[in-house]
Amino acid sequence: MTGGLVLFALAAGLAIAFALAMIVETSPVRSVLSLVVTFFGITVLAILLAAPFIAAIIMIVYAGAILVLFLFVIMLLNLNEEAREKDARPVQRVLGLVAVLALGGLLLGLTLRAGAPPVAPSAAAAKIPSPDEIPLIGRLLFSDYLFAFEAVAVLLLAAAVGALILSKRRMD
Amino acid sequence: MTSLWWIPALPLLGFVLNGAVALASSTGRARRGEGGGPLPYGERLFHGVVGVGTVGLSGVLAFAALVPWAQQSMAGGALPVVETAFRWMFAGDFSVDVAFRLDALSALMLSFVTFVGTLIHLYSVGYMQEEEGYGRYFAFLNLFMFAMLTLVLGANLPVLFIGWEGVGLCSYLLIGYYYDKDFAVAAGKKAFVTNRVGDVGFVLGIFGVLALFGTTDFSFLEAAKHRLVAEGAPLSVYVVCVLLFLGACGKSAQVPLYVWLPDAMAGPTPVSALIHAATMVTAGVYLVARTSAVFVLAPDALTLVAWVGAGTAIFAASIGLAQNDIKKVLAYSTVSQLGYMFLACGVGAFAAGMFHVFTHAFFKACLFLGSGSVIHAMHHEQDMRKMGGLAPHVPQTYRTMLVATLAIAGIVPLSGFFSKDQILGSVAASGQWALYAVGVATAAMTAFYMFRLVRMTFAGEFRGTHEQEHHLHESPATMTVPLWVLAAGSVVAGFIWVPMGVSNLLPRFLAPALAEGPEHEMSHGAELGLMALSLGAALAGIALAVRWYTGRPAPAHAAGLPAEQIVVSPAAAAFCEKTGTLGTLVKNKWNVDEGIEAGVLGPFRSIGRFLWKGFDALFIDGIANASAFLVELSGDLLRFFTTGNVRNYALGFTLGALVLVAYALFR
Amino acid sequence: MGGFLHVTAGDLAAVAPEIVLSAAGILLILLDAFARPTRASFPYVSLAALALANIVGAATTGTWFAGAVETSALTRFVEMLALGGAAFAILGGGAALARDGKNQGEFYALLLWSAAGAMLMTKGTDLLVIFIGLELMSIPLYVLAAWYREIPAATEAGMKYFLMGALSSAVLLYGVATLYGRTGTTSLTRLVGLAAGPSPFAFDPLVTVGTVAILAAVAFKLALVPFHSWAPDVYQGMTTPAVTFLSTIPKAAAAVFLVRLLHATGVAAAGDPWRGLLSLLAVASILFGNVVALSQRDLKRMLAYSGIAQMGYLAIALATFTRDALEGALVFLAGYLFSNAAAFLTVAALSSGETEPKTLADLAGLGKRNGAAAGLLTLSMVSLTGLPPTVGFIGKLLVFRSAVDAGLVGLALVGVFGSLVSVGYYLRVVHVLWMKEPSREVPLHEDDVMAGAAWLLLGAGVLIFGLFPRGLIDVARVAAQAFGSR
Amino acid sequence: MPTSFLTLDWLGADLLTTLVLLPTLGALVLAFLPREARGALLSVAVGVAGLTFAASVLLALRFDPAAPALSAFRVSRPWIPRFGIRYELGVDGLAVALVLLTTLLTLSVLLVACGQHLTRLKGYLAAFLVLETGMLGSLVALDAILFYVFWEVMLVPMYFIIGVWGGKRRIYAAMKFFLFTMAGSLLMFVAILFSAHLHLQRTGIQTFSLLDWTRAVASGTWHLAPGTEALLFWAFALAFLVKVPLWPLHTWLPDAHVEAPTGGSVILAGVLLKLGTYGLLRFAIPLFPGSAVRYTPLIAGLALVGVVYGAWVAFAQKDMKKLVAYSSVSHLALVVLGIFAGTSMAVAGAIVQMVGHGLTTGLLFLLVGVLYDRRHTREMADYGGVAARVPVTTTLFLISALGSAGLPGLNGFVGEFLILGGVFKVNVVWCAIGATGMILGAVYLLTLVQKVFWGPDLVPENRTLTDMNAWELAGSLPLIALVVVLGVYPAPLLKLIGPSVEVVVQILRAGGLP
Amino acid sequence: MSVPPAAFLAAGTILFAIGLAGALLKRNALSIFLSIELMMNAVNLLFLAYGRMRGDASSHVIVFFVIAIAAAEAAVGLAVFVALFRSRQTIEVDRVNLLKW
Repeated sequence: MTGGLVLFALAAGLAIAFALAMIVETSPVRSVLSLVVTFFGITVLAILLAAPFIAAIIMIVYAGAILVLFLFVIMLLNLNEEAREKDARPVQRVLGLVAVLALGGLLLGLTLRAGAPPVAPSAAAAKIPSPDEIPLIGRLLFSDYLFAFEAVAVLLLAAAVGALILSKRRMD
Repeated sequence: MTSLWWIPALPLLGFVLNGAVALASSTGRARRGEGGGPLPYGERLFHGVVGVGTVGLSGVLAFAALVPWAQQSMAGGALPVVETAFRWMFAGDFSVDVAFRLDALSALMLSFVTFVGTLIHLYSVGYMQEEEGYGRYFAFLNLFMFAMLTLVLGANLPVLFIGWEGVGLCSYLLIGYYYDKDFAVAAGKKAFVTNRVGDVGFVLGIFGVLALFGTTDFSFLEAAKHRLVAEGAPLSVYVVCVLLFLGACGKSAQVPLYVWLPDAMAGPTPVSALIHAATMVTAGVYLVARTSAVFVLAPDALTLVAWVGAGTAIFAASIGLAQNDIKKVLAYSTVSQLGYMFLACGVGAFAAGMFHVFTHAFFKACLFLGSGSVIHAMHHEQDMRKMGGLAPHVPQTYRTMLVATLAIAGIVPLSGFFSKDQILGSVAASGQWALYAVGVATAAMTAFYMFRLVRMTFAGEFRGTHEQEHHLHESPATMTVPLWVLAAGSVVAGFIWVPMGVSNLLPRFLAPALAEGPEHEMSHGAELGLMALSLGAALAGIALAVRWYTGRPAPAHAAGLPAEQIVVSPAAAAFCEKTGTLGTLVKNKWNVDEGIEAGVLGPFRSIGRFLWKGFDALFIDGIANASAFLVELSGDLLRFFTTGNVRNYALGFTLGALVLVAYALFR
Repeated sequence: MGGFLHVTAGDLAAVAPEIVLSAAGILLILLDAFARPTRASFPYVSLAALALANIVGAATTGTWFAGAVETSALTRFVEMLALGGAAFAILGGGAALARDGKNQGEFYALLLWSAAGAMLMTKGTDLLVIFIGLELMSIPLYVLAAWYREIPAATEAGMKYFLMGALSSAVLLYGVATLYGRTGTTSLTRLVGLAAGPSPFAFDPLVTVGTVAILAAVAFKLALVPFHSWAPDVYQGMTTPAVTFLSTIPKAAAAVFLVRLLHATGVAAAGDPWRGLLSLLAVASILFGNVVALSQRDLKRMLAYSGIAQMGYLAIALATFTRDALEGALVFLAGYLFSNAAAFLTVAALSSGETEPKTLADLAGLGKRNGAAAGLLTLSMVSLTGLPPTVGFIGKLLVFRSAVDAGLVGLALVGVFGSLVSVGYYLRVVHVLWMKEPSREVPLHEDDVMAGAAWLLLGAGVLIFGLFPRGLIDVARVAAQAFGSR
Repeated sequence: MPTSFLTLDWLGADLLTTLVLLPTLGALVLAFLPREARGALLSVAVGVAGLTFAASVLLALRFDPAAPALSAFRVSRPWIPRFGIRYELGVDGLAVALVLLTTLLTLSVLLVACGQHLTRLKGYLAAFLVLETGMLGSLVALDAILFYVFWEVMLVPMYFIIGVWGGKRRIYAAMKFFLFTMAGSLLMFVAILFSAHLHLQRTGIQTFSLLDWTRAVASGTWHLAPGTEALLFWAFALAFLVKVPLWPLHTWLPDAHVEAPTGGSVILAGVLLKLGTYGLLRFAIPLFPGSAVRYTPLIAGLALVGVVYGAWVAFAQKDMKKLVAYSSVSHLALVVLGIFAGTSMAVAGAIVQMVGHGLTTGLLFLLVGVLYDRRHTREMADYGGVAARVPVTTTLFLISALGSAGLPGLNGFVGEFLILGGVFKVNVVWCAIGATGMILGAVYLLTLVQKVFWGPDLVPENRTLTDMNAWELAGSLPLIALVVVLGVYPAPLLKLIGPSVEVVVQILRAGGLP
Repeated sequence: MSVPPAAFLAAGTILFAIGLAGALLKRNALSIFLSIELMMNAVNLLFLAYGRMRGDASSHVIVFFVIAIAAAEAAVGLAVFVALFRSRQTIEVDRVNLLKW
């Protein structure tokens, strides 16, 4: 058993455990915090997958920015607890669990039992793992994905404008 | 010789003119909000002139056409004259022309139809003059003449059928002439519908003829005479004959379709005389005689005709025995006499049947017009129980009616005697003695009820109100002249065929147009014996009537008594008591109308209602509405799947994805 | 790998409409921020931008941006639909928004961006670009759904649409990831080659799962049962001019994307189980949508359910996998745009404002009071029912024809049954408009010129394309042919 | 040149397009007139209907019955060439006869409208004009899709006519009418598509042209499996049989008739029902003769039930319009019987009866409308003995009723006689049962006349009853005249339809009719 | 490294399922969205794992984009929640059902 495997087990276990905790947790704040841990686990997994840069981004953007934004909103809206009373929707609960278990099990089974991909890996233009992941990504971003990159800019602008107009105090 | 089509066309013109003026006039009155009352003199004059004029002219034309033809025919034979006006209906290899045909049979019919028709138009001028619907009346009467003449002259069955239904329509309109009286309207409808039942048979019969002979033109008669019947036709000759006879039954009021004729008396009396006695009702006999060539191909059909005729004759006579309405008696008498005519046809003596048609037209028209004159005098009182002793007040009416009564009773040497004797003689000759017995019995009954009528009406003391008595008067000349003419006709009409070879005018004339029935020879002696027998029966009937109906009722009689309480003849009443149920049944006309109401019309109505309310509204619409309801209901239920809770939506999404994945993988 | 920062004029020309729209959006926001008095001109600015975008979008074909973007007659078709849809929303909604003081530049900007997203979604050949396009289309719509943010129904609609949208995005991404994992590419063009090449992958279970995941997400956009639940709530809560756009354009883009995807992954060629799958969606949508629409009394909600059913008809065409069907689908979508926009715009005009529920009962007797709007709404209902001589009939004709031609008579029969049920609720609108006396006074707004123009255009479109569909069909055919071999 | 001007040759071959589009153009003109200008609205509408009628008369005059089937006035232009859908028009004698009926009845209805006090007049007139386009288009269209288009175009104006200007339960009736008809026609729609598909498969030619299809049927290239043919036949036949309406699909009719305004009832009974039988003759039978023959016993059975049932239920009615409506069920069932009997006589009779029924029943509805307009009730019990107050109405009503009851000398008889005669050759029992309709027809029609016009004049409200006004007369007199003329001299009509009849008969023979 | 790539896929799939479960079971709009964020991230993990299996760097770029888009979504989403809260004083989805049926 190599260190990698241990690390994987730890990280994956952590991520899954805290993901579960996030669900079970009734307090939004604690949910968010649980998710931070999960994201941390994912970050570790990403590093194990030889994507340190992406790992960093996940940590920074997700855990650092998005989840903090969540926290802000929670504070802003003063959301302390989910309603204490028992979930009055057993059907939703049972059916939901069944559906998720079935679907998850199905996907998991398929994923694990899947053989070699029908389209074998070919010599990709940008191979990984590569020691200089960041230049690689950079090059890809500004060549193959140049257009996507530009488009995302508009998307982000739209999101920003939309978020602004919705949460502005006064509209005039 | 003028064109035949002018003969029906003139009355049609009269109808159009009279109808237009009458409609315009009544529209004007309706707009001004005026009520009833006689028409102004000018309008009356117009309707009278147009009405009588067109029919009279048509009669002149008719005679102008038929007399030369008849002379030629008697001289050495003339072929039927057929005139085609235009093609009427055609499709595929079928076609019918509007065509008219003059042959012996139509000539005979034409002669008395136009003659009697003109007289009755003339009579109506006086009889109807108080009426608000004077113009309408003449329009309809003219239309009737048009239809009747078309019927008589039609050169093929469909054209004949135009007239056939046309006279039915006029009958309907004229029976319902008093359209504000429920019973008159109902009677008109009854007549039309009952006729329609027969007409359906007729129409099917036409199709049968078409299938048998390939044409509906009367040229098929020649084919029938030569027994040229198509192979493999869908119906046998027998069935076709029965169908045609069904039509005849409807029009000529034979059992079981006779029920409309007594009710038809709701119309004005001249109408009864013309349509329901002299002309229209004999159309059935005319039809059977016309298609005699076909009938003789199916002896069984002839037997049926004979029995239906005989049965009707005695059945109707039995009802006539106990009627108190003067016109009802005459109506049942007509039914009974028509039965005679069919009896004649049924034993193959078509000429004898037509002979009776001819003579019957005169004396029955005379009787009806006479009764009209009586009713006129009595101010629309028709119940004989309220009459009595009218002879001095209406002497001319009395005399003419007496002549006609003697004729119908079959007293020698009046016309009825000869024609009835020809019939009974033929029946006897055919050896069907049961039929003969029925015929003789009917003759006796006829004599009885006719003299009962005369006695109740004219003999003894007046039983009506004083007011009525005060107003008793003889009718004007426009009415009495036709009476006299017809009475004269009743006397002489019989001489065209006097037995034992004295005069064979009619049979010789008709021979080419009729089929040969089975020939039966009879000795003069036997003939004379039978003649005496029937005459004796008639005299017996008369004697009984004269004895019972003295016209002097029970002393308790008081003026203005309701008709139901007047006992005209205690002897007859006592006899009726004795016969018990039978008597009651006869009095109630054998309860036929009630039976039809309960057995046919009632169920018909309730089933109709059931089909509508039960089947249509509940079942069919039920299915339609239920499916609509189910769809709407499922919508009302399914909408709750959209709960408004976004978690449920997400669940739906997930389940949907699950189903899709499962389907894609494991299908 | 394409050239580094290498952009040709052709590349730019290919996405020129999107550039124009994005720039116009930015311009509008700047104007709103710094020149507020110009607000009244925003509709005109937007319309000018749309017109410009339409002009610059004309007829380039080919693959651009290193294979990330493709232009063809097909993309052009959707482009025109998207521009038209946005134009109708602006024409019909401008006055209402101004009345409510909700005519900020952001509204127009978001609408333009959303249209750009829809166009991008069809132009993209890379699943990533398509995803970006999808998000660019959706995110502004989330905001527009909650545009009347003080109205509870609007924010609720926004929340629901957003949550479901985010969920579907996640599922879509899962599909993309799986596809990517099994085939090594996210490019549709490359997928086409692979699927047709020596290593077909259509029957790989994970590819199937991935495709199903994407299908589910697209079905969500199309509001096909069982991914439809958001639609009624969102339609009802969202501001009506925006619904005009929402109910048509994203669906067109999604449908075209779905056709391309199914073609690319080779499942279209494989036929089963995909035909069955789509048929399932079609049947469920037609039956559910029509039946539930029958029980609706809120107009917009009813139109939402009707939209579900309409997309069911569209799914029939999608299940057919023939080029004729694609052509039919395109015509159907164009027809649906006209009919549906007409419906929503007149609903906006006939009801008393955003704060009021748009109940059917409020339309009572409007035939007499506002004949033009009522007439257009009637025409639109007739068209949605699929009765001639409207474009709705032509759409259904083509769709059902292609289905019958492909042997899917059963689907056509279901569609026909659905149409029959739909008569029930479409005619109810007509009935209320013309044959009922008003139950209460509903204030009527002054007609404005722009809305009038929109009505005229829509009415003319519905009728003219219904009577002379040749041009529309020809354009659609060229578009369908551009798509590929089958 | 002047003569060609006078004979309107300059209209060119496209007389049919003119005919079809003229009413809609009129409706468009109406749309631009102010709604208060009643006079102008009425004159435009009547003028346009009159022009259309004139055009149809011109059509009839210039129509040569001897020309090959459906080649007359043929217009054929591509409409949706992509799918071989054409704007293809053409007529045969059958179509010409029904076109004349349609234009005449529409003109009548609009003339009568001049004398009525209608609300929302503009819409009313426009609806009728658009409806006329739909009816005429259905009659002259030779392309299945084009036919379907016109067929459906009729629905909406009729829905409006019933729904806006109808009686108390008008909404239910309008919806029922719409749904019943649409249910049938949607099935037909799929069948049309499927037929074109099969044609494409068999011949490689994409076409919806009826002529191409029938040619394929005749040449045997379009050979269908019996099951397929049966399904297609029924899909077509159901659409038409609902419209006819054949028992037991008839229940929409009484409701629609009762609730529709006078004009609506007239057109509904006079023309729309005929389009059902027309469709049978034009589409269902020529395209699927084998099935038509195979299912003749079934359809004939239903028709016979319909004849008796319709009459029977008519008799039980208390509402005048409902009575007439059920009488239509009975009469049209007889027409269906005639069509499927397949002999020259029966088919000719069926067509004559279609025209005849259009006239008489149209008239009956029109005249009931005259009374309804004044008294606002259709219950027979509310009338009785009004003959003296409305002599003209009474006269016309009586003539129409008798025509409807098949009195010889009026037009109803010619049709009934020919049908029954033709059916007789095929099956005597059918003929006998069908003939009972003659009795029952007399029963309910005379009952109607009796209850409304005859009897004692007791109802006080009837005192103010006025007779027909000039407009109503103008609308009904031409129809009455035709009722009489076609009864006495139906030759022109029979000549006109003769070739069409033979075509149908030939087709049915080819389909295996003995 | 000896960790089989499939293990990463499994982890990603499990996380995706857990996220889905959260989306179905949480009652707070914000928490639901949080769960969806988890799903997105699970997908990121899948991308990375698949990319690693294929040795293809585009997966990294894709993840990069996904994160950006997720951020954009988060911004809008949270703004929507804020607006919702302002008008309804709650973001409990069980209580936000004015629009239904």
